[in-house]
Amino acid sequence: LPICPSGDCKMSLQDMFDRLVMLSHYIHSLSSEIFIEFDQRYAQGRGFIAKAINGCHTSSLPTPEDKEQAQQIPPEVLLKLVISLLHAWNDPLYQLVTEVGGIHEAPDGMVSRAKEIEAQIKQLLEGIQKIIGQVHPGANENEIYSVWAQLPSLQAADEESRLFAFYNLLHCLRRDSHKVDNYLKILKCRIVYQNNC
Amino acid sequence: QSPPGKPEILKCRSPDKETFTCWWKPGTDGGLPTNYSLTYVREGDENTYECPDYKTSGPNSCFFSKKYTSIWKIYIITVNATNQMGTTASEPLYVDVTYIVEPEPPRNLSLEVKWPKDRKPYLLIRWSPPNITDLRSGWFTMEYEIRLKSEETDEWEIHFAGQQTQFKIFSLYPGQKYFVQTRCKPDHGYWSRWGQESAIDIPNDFTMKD
Amino acid sequence: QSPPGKPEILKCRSPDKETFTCWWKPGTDGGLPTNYSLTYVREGDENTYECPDYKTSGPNSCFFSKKYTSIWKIYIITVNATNQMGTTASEPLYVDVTYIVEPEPPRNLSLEVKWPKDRKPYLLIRWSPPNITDLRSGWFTMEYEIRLKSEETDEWEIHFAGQQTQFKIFSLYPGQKYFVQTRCKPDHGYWSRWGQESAIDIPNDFTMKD
Repeated sequence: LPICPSGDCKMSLQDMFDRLVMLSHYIHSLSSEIFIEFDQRYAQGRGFIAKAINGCHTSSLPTPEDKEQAQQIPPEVLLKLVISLLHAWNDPLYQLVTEVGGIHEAPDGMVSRAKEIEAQIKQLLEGIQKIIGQVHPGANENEIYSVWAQLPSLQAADEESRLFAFYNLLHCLRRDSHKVDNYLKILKCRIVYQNNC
Repeated sequence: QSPPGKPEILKCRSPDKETFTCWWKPGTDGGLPTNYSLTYVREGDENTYECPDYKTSGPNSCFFSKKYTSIWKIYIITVNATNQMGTTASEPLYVDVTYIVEPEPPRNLSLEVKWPKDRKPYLLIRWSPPNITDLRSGWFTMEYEIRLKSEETDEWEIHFAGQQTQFKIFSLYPGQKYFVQTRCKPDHGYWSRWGQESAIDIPNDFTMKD
Repeated sequence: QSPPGKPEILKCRSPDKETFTCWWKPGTDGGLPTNYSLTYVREGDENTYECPDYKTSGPNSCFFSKKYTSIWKIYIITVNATNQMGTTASEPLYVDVTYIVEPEPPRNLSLEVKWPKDRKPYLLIRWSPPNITDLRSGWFTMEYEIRLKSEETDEWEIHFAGQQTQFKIFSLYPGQKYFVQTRCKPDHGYWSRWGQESAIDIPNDFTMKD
């Protein structure tokens, strides 16, 4: 058990980042599973990917798109971007869990995975807030919010529009969860291992 | 009559880092009716809380459900014994849920005698890991042990299998029934209990020469 | 003589999540000299661009260096075949480099039988990540798998090694020659092909009792 000789028990940054990265890895794996399952069952041959371009509600967030960009951003800014990305999924995930029942023969796995992602994102956010508190105490709180306004299409009467709305949401969830996972892995190597993972 | 003796927190264990339980051993009761309470403080939080559930895990225990379990905070746990003459507190125990994982045992144990072309047969033992979140994403390592014994003996033969989820046993008594169990341990955690036992009859011609 | 047949984009792959290559298969040339060009549009950018480098990855290929590679962006890629009679375009391929990562196999595979004092002997397998992958920065996280089989059998035994670059095998046929290979994959992506094979002779006394 970790020893706290001085009684001042603090979790090490390495421990915290190890847990963060395990969670973010797992969240993306789940997001991938849901997307691939949905794509294979409902999207084959419908050309949804062409319509999904520029379709993510988080695309306005200034997230880095390659390694160099990701390494140039100060850690606290990248951590804040991760928080913005995660917060941007509060509402859509809630609606996904609520509305997925409306899909014809929606597989149980999808609902349970979506709920699992919701729960694990809360865990992840708790951990990130704690790390920010340790790494950048007093960092200002302003955060970029992305509005998600696709609920009406999730509830659309015609099936094609409704299926595309789900496809687009799952496509963006897969992408954004991969971003979060990748950024946290970079931050871990930068902050804990000085870029020598 | 005297204040109660000092209780001792025996251990805290989590099956999956999502919940955990602590058990304690009462001290002497000082000849008076004695009550026990478990209180805890969490890192970065000034408040002291009491055990949320004394029942689920049986006597002298406290169960922390998902709602009360955080992998982000270290818990400082104390057990207090109280009778008319006073209260005696245990030594505090510092708990980081990630480090107290005692997983469920491995699953799907399967046994098969294999007869490679012109080689000695062997017993192939296979199993699956327990159902833990991070393991499925291949992110922390689990180690395994196997034990087996024939019906003629009481002594278990133990094999360390490292991270493998299969293992070959070459030397066995032909014509005997063997019982096999497996257990597992996360890289920083505790051995699970031995899992479901499986049995297999080793054929009489098991030691066909090379 | 006729316009060229429809070319087909075979696949796109990235070895390191920093660059990528696409390959195509020409269609019929319509009996005339036919030229091929690859054009692409990238999510968030209205313009159409041509392949930056037709050479580096060999014939009928286009290589996108770091400068031209973004991830989390969809590329709409088309190959056009042109001869005197006209131009025929392939079906567009929608590619996000995030999901086409397939690394080179691991390198420097080494095998060694170890005889620890208090435990049974085991085979220690070690390897290095592929050369071109930057694992230090955290941009790329690698996972590994090992497979081994004795010369007497056709069935490979596969073990998942997570992120480690070494693995211990405890149960092997004494007196046998074993062949070992490793492969790797990014945390989220395709497995590489199996790497260079190594072989080792397991000593006859390999299963000394615990």
